[in-house]
Amino acid sequence: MDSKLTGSSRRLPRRLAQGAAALSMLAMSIFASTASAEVNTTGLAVTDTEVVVGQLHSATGTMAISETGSIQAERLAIEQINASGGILGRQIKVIQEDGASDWPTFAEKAKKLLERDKVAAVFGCWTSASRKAVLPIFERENGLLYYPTFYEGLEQSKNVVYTGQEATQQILAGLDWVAKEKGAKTFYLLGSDYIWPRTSMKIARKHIENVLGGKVVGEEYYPLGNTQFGSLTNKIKLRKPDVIFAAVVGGSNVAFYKQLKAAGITADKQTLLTLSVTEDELLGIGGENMAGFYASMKYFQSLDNPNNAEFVKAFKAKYGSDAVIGDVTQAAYLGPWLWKAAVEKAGSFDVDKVVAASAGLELDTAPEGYVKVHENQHLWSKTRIGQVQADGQFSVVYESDLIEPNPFPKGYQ
Amino acid sequence: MTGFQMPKPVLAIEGLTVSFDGFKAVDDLNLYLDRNEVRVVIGPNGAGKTTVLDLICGKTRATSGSIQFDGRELTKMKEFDIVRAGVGRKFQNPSIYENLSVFENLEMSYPAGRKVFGALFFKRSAEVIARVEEVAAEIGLAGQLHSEAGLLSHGQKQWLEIGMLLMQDPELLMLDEPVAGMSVSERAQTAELLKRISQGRSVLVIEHDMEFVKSIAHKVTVLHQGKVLAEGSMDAVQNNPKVIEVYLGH
Amino acid sequence: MNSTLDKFFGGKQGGIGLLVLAALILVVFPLALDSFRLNMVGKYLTYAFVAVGLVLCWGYGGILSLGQGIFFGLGGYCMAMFLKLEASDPESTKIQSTPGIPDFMDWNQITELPLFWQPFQSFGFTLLAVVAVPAILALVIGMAMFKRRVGDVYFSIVTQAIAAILTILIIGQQGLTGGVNGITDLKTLLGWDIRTDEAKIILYFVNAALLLGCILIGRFILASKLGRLLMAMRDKEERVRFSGYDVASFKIFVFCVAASFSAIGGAMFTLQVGFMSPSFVGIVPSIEMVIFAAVGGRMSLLGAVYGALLVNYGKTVFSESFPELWLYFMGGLFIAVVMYFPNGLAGLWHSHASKWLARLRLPSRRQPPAAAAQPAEQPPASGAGTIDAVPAKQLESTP
Amino acid sequence: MEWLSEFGAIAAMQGFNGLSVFCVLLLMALGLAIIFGQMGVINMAHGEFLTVGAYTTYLVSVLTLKYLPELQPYYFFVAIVLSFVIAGALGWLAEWALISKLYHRPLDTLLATWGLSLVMQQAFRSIFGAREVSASMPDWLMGSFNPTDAIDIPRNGLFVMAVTLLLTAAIFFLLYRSRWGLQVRATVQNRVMSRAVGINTKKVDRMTFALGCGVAGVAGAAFTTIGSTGPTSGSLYIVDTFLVVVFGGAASLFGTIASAFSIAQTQSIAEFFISGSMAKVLTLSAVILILMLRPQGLFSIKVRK
Repeated sequence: MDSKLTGSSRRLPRRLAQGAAALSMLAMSIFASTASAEVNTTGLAVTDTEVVVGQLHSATGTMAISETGSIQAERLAIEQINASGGILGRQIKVIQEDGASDWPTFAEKAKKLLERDKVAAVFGCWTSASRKAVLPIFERENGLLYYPTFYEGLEQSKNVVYTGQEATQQILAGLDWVAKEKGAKTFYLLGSDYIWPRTSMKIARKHIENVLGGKVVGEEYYPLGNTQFGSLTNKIKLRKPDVIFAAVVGGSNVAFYKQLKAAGITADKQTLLTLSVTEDELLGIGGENMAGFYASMKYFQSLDNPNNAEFVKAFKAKYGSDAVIGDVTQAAYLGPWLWKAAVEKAGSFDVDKVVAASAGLELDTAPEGYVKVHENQHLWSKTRIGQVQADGQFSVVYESDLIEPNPFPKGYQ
Repeated sequence: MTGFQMPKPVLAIEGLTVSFDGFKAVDDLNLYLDRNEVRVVIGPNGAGKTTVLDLICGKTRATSGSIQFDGRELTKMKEFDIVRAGVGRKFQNPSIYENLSVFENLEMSYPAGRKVFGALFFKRSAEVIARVEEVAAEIGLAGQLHSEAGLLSHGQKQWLEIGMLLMQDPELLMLDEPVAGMSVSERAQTAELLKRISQGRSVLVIEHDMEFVKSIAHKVTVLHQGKVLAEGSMDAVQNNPKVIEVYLGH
Repeated sequence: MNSTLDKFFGGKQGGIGLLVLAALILVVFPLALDSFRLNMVGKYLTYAFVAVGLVLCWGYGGILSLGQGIFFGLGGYCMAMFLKLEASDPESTKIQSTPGIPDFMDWNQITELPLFWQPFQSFGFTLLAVVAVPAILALVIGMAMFKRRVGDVYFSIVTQAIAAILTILIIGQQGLTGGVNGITDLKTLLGWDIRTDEAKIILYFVNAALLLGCILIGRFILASKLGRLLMAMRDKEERVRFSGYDVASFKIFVFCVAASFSAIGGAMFTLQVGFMSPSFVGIVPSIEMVIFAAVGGRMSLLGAVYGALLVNYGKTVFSESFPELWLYFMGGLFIAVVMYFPNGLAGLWHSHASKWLARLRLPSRRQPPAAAAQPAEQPPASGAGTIDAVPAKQLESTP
Repeated sequence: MEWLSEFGAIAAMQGFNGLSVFCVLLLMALGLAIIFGQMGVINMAHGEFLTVGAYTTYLVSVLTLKYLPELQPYYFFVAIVLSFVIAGALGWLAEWALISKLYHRPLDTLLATWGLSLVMQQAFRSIFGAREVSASMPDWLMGSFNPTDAIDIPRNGLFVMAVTLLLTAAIFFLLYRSRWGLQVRATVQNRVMSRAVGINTKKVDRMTFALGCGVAGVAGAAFTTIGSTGPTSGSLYIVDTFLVVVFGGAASLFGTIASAFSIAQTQSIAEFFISGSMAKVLTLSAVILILMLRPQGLFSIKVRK
């Protein structure tokens, strides 16, 4: 009851303010903003004061755990954009749809957003499977999707802007680092059994064998949700790899790290580099269970730069001081900002024009630092190595140069 | 093997044994049944009577021994093959399809359309109808042909199940306590029925009711602890001291 | 009573019910819904195939398969393999290291189309495989299980385990199957673009017609002696066996029929939705499909269709408006149906609505009671096997 | 020589691993063996009762850390007892409201309890959030025990093993040595007769079901030492658990133990030589194949009817 009261009392002035803003925007738009007919020639849901976008994530089901951060970050970015005057003088209105962790539902909702709601852009998807399910629809309806997750690559659609890293960006820098810093020669590759870990490990193996001159002493995959890693810890002990290179996801993660620790495989004896543990996952695993291990990501919450400080502050202000921000959450936050920049550069909401304007776009206000959109619609970004701290944060121990995205890496396929 | 020529028995059980976790429910049993014979098996509870029927019709598999029926070894055959070979069995509790009509119950046992596609394209021909009506008259249910079987009295249900067996025209008919729960007059009617239908086939009956046994049995076999204790006419068996001791005595 | 036509239509009552359903899905829906919603209904109707199959094998045969998703998935995968090969012509896949094979194979360093994919270049073979592959698997499972008299409950659990195995296999062999993403990005069927609105509408009608066809086949089976045997077996299996029937073969048959129906549904799903993924093969979707049949009425073929439509419609509505309530609703539905309405909507119709209608003696039987909060499609079924239905308010009237 | 001793160490640890997988399977299956084996009820919500135990443990750990941090090393014992009580109480409620109305309709209990599992999952999500949580472990449960330099025996594995042993012993005692156990077994064998000799079979059913759920709760508590807890954690276990019970022969507790052991060893050994996914496929397929050969499970009692 209390919270409801304060909630609405807080909302009231904001509503007023928004209303006033909208009014003044309307007045302004007569002079300042360009008429809709000019910035929107393809029948999108754009009026003189408003532009509609879609948000398509799993709010329910097994993926809700992972996607909540992305939903929050996108919301935050859109609110900030609206507060600063919107895009081309228009406020962004969001239609949120729930993919419910179910790929056909994603396809159905994507269709709804594009066909019925005529949204100008969609921020959404998390798993590769959901992206693959909606991709044909985006291509057919000529929609625009901002996809936040680091993923396996091997894809390049003109209707998608990939704000997370593709596999080579994340993997190669990480492997180079362990090879150089830790003198690693032997690697044990390990992942959950689906496309992202398998593709990532394939790339890793080629790099280890052909570039680093190292050796892969084990490579294997466990079913999603597996919680028994006893045999694995023994195999690791038998083969004694210099590095365990892991891409275990979901609930398996917790069991995996707890059992590693219980089997005496800890950071003081063993180097482990993971691709799949962000601050979000650490919350479940518990920092003390994997303290000292390393993760290769483009973003950590502890990144020390003014953009990030501001972002973390805003995020915590909105979602509570306990909120943590992982790599994907930050990438999701970039989506609306990149879209805004592209629209403004194009001077139009039309997807083709926005896409054309995207290539070469630079953003130096990103929490991760400077990013630039490549012609292949992936981002140039830096890769960082973070070491897990007992408090659930990472300390950044290494930062690469800006890496070119290369979703179809020659020699790694 | 007896030395001289007797009419070959329809059913020849030899050395039949079945054990459940070491307990021998039927122990080295020998039993021969002739054509046109009505044989009643009696014995105290747990003597193995029902188990013998189970063994013959294939519901339970023998541990050792043989069951020859018309020269065919039943112990290795599937249940439905045993039925098709001409063995019909009535269960202790009336086992009929309560939701179907009497007609449908009987029709279900008509020996045609027994395979999947046969059943799928089974037609209710005049022949089928005639046969159903014939059997219904035999078991005294001609008037109830189209009523739901579940509504019949207990005795009528017993008869219906016997009728279902008759539809198959079996050479060997096995009845497990056919008059249990029947009134006196129903028992008499059942005895008459059994006498009529035993023409041209062999009948093996399990029964406790001595009056009824007397009225139908050609020969009686007494089982005790899975073994044959005595065998012979009703009178001979009733006067057998061993039988009196274990069964009739108390 | 004795004409073959009656066997298909289930007598006068059954005929009316079928006509009403046909009118609903062939006329009312296409007229009242835009192509987006119609496509959604088409998707729901593909689940109805599974539900209709479950009525046969669970409602009448007493065999509760918790792995119908296996067959739905296999049918869908067979169709998807054909479509994927068509979409992977050398021209549109020239960016790959091996053009002309599906993209996911290329990503997994497969350089040649695997042997078991090759027959799927033929449309004729694919159509055959859609039904035959699942039916043969059902035959094998059925032979192994029923011939050895694995009990009801064991059977349910084993089908579940098989669903789990198949899911792990599909996900694990991603070079051959597309893995967890499934087979996506399907475009044309024999050169005909299946993604256009006209195509969707045509596919909807094909789907609806096939569904009605399956219902007719189901009716024919139930009206035959085999149908009576199924019910007899469910109640008195021993009696049937000792009447000279090979009980197992009937169970196997009906299980195979249910599997084939599910597979047709799966193939139509692939065509209408444009992809197939292992998320349909697993345990959860398989059990959800059981609830469609249970809600509609496990003894009613028509009820199963309404059940599939209603539950899925409910899912869409709930997950849009109150996502967190959806599971409560679904769970409550399971419990309520089992405990209070074991015959589902069909049973409700039979015990309430039809009496109410009869009392009103409406000359037109079109107007059903607008009962309570939910739209009231009450397809009825009499206990013994006449199947009939009188719906129905329009399922979806609002956007 | 050194190679040999190392090989021995690995073999020992692998053996231990097999044992600990066995304990996990057995813990999951014990409650179900009671409910399914003794009562014939297919409880698809079994995994959720397990999760109740896990969340209880998590709550106790959070509360202890907040209010009585000095007792943190010992909270686990309280948590186990509470898990048993809470899961058992919920089971008691479920039996009263749901299961008791559905005896003799085993396939329907399957559907109804599946519904119950959905409701419980959503309840977990509403109460604890969608994120997976993890109870903080006392130090004595962390790390490993080293009989020699080369051998690491995980302490949490040892702990789970101890819980399994105690629980199994307790259940054996209850079922085969106590008066209540006699009543349960009597009710299973002949309900009518039991009622006739004055056993309150309704009460026996309810207590049996509650006990099964309580045991699941303890299993859930023990599992927090090896994995995490989320709203859908329980559903991961359900198929494996049922297979263990069915494979063992439903009515036999010995069968359950033997089946858990053989499945665990197969899985553990296969995992050592092939990939985890394929090991799982192999194990499940083997179980199904053997079930086809022995439809009543490994240890079925031949009875005459």
